[in-house]
Amino acid sequence: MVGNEEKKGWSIGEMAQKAALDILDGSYVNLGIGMPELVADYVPEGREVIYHTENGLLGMGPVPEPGKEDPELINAGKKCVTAIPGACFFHHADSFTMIRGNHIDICVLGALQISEEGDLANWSTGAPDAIPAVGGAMDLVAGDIKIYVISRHTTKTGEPKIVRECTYPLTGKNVVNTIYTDLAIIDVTDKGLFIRELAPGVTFDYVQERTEAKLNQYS
Amino acid sequence: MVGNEEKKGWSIGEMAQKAALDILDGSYVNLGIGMPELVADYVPEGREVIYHTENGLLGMGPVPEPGKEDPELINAGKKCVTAIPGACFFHHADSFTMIRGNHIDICVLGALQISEEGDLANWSTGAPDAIPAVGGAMDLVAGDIKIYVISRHTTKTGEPKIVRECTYPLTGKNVVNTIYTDLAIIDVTDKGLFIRELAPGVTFDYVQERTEAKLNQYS
Amino acid sequence: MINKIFASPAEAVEDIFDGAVVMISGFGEAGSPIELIHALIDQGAKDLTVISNNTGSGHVGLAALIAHRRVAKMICSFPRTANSKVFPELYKNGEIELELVPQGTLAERIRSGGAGIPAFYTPTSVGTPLAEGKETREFNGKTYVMQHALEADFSLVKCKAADRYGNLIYNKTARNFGPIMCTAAKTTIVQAKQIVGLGDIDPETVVTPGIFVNKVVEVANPAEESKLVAEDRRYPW
Amino acid sequence: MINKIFASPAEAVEDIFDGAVVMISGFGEAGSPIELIHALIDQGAKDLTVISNNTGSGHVGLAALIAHRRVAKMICSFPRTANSKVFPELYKNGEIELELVPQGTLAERIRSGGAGIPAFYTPTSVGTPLAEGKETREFNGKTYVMQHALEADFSLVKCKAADRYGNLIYNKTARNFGPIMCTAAKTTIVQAKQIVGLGDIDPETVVTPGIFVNKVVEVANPAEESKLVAEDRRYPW
Repeated sequence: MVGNEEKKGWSIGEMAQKAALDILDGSYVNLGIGMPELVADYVPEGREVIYHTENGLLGMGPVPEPGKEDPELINAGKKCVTAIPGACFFHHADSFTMIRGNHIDICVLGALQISEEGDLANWSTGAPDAIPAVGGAMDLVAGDIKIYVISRHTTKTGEPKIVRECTYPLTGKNVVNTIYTDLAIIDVTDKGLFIRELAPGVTFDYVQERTEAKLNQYS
Repeated sequence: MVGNEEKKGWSIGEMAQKAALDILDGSYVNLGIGMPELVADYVPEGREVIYHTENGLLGMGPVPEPGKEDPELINAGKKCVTAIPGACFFHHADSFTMIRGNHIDICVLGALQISEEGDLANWSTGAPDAIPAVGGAMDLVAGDIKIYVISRHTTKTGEPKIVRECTYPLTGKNVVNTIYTDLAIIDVTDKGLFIRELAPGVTFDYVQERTEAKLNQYS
Repeated sequence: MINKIFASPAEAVEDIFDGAVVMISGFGEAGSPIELIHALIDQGAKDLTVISNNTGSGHVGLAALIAHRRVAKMICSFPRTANSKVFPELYKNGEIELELVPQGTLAERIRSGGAGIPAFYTPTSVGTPLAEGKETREFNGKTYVMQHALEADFSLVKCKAADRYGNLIYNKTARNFGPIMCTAAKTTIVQAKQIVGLGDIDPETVVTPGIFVNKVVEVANPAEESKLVAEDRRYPW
Repeated sequence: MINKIFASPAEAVEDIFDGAVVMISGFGEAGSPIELIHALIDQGAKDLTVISNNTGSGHVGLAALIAHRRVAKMICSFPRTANSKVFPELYKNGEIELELVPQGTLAERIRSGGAGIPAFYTPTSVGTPLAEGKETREFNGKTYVMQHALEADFSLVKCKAADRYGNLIYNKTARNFGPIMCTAAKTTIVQAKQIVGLGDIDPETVVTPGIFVNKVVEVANPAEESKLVAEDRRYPW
């Protein structure tokens, strides 16, 4: 654990931009609620990406103009959205056919913890008085969809979120492909966690100090 | 077995009419290929019955006028049909949701053999050189849909079709509710086969002689 | 003659009995049949098991049904949302039971209930607390958990238009759980923004075939849950 | 840019490899993608396992593919229909394998393959020869048989209209197995009577969302199988 100090690394927008660069032209993408939603703003021009929202829309467009909101056209976070030309609506069983059947290419999620084996915990802190709520997270990670996690490298109190073993209840085992934090881009591989890119002014040791799991460098 | 003799009992049209009388207003009905298809012609006026064909149409109408056939609007027997106002089209998984999920009320089928416990054999004679072909018959009888069998009482060579145990491969066990033959209407009950109605000029003994299974009379 | 049209939500829900299992469509407020739920509150059935993705907002619709202590058990994927206050309080006090089901598993269990499939295997939740106590099995070297179908005595569903056969179309993402819930209940009760004539819905575009629907009632101007919540309305008013 | 449109059936099927599992839509001739099948005959892939409800008629389409000895195994529900001559002859000579599956089980196995469900239980075929050797299990006192998902390397599907995203609509009962086969293959290849612009298909009425489709080719005037059979045409001509 490392205490408060001068802010280093990427902004949230830059983190979203880094994740967006890994979304190739023609991808079908599901963005989780919160920070992952920002990724859509940074997909490079010229790439055509189709957004899926598990409540029954493929071809989700941006937020509507004020006054044009339709409470029956929403995303998984229950915010009003739009539909692009070429979009389609469908029911929940068909929507999760797209997810469980591995038709979606990429899902970007937030995280409470990620283990060095790619286990993800993002739905419950396991606190005894908390009301458990899982939504679609476990379905999204259950298939062979590429799972990108976008998250601050440590908690607000400076605890590492990238750990040897998750202590929070799991969303899925061995499911994360890549982690985009404010400090680094980290690939989850069979041989462990590998740093693919460091934020400007951030060293490998600086990231390792803030990471419980062992990090590796590509040689 | 009883040899050739003077023809007694109901015509095919009368058999279909008897079955049709047991189709109540508002029923959803699937009619098998062949003799069962005739039943639709005899549903009493004033009863609104919706016909399902498992290849994806609810609200099947009569045969089209000559010249108006559409090879993409067919029934399960691959004959051209029409669609009534209020009809709808759907794919095969949804169609068999209607069947397996017991949403259809009544299915009228032909038979090779029916046992006294209501077992049905109607898809294969088990001949070693025959090419087996089952279609949707096993699905139709698997649920709690009422199964009406319409069939001649005996084979062309006078063998009984209503038997103690089916010798042909089964379509389903304990599935038939009522049998409409040229000689009688027979209910399949927990306590055995009961004759509900005899064709004009036909006696109980006459039917029993042509039936391998034991028949009973309602008291 | 087939005529599934009922005159009012009250008449449509009158058969719902104490202890019934009731599916309620909707994802948040989109697709939630608020007038049918309010009629159910008026009707009085209690000890219900409710299957719905969420637990309602504020003190209207599903949240009001729960607030009136009519719901003994919720089966859902996400019981707490932004304006969800009633369920969390009862749950913390141990006054309502919760079965938490991943959203896609919830959808597939409902779809299976309607399709006559008693159980299936899914990769979802393997290795997590939600798979504890559940049977697992390997297929092709990967582990799956067995899940059972969900069926209901009644489904309450909202749609855009219906005809007297019960054919339905929906509006945008308000479709969500509606079509599968229609298939999985003994009695499916639908509120439609509009009742149309037979044949007015193109047979190619029917989303729910009428065979899955038992009762239809027109609610031309359904309340908007989020507006009622913003005004802190409480049902009954 | 996403553009799934291919110039010709030949280009659309060129990746199909020897030994591939290929689903082919259609119920009889309705929905059978005859131009794609003919392109596959020209292309030459062999040792195929074909999943389709029937085995074709006369000497065109699927029957021609079988006649050219490209199919090692058929998985279907009804291999003999009125004008089906090729398959029966090969089958009697032991020159083609057959896995016979009840029609509803065939549909559900395909749907499961597309939905990531490896296996499910069904009441269909219990107590019959088609359940022999299969695992059975009781749920609520009733016996069910376990069935495994079907997946394919390629699906060949016919539809009415498609856009460049691969969104599809179908024509009447030619829909049949098309939508579920689109979901169950690694590569789904579709022949559409018409290619339309993005947004020309109402998003409420799309039957197959584009995510399930990989390649689309326009065949504006597809051959009518029954006419070809009546004329005793043989492919290739």
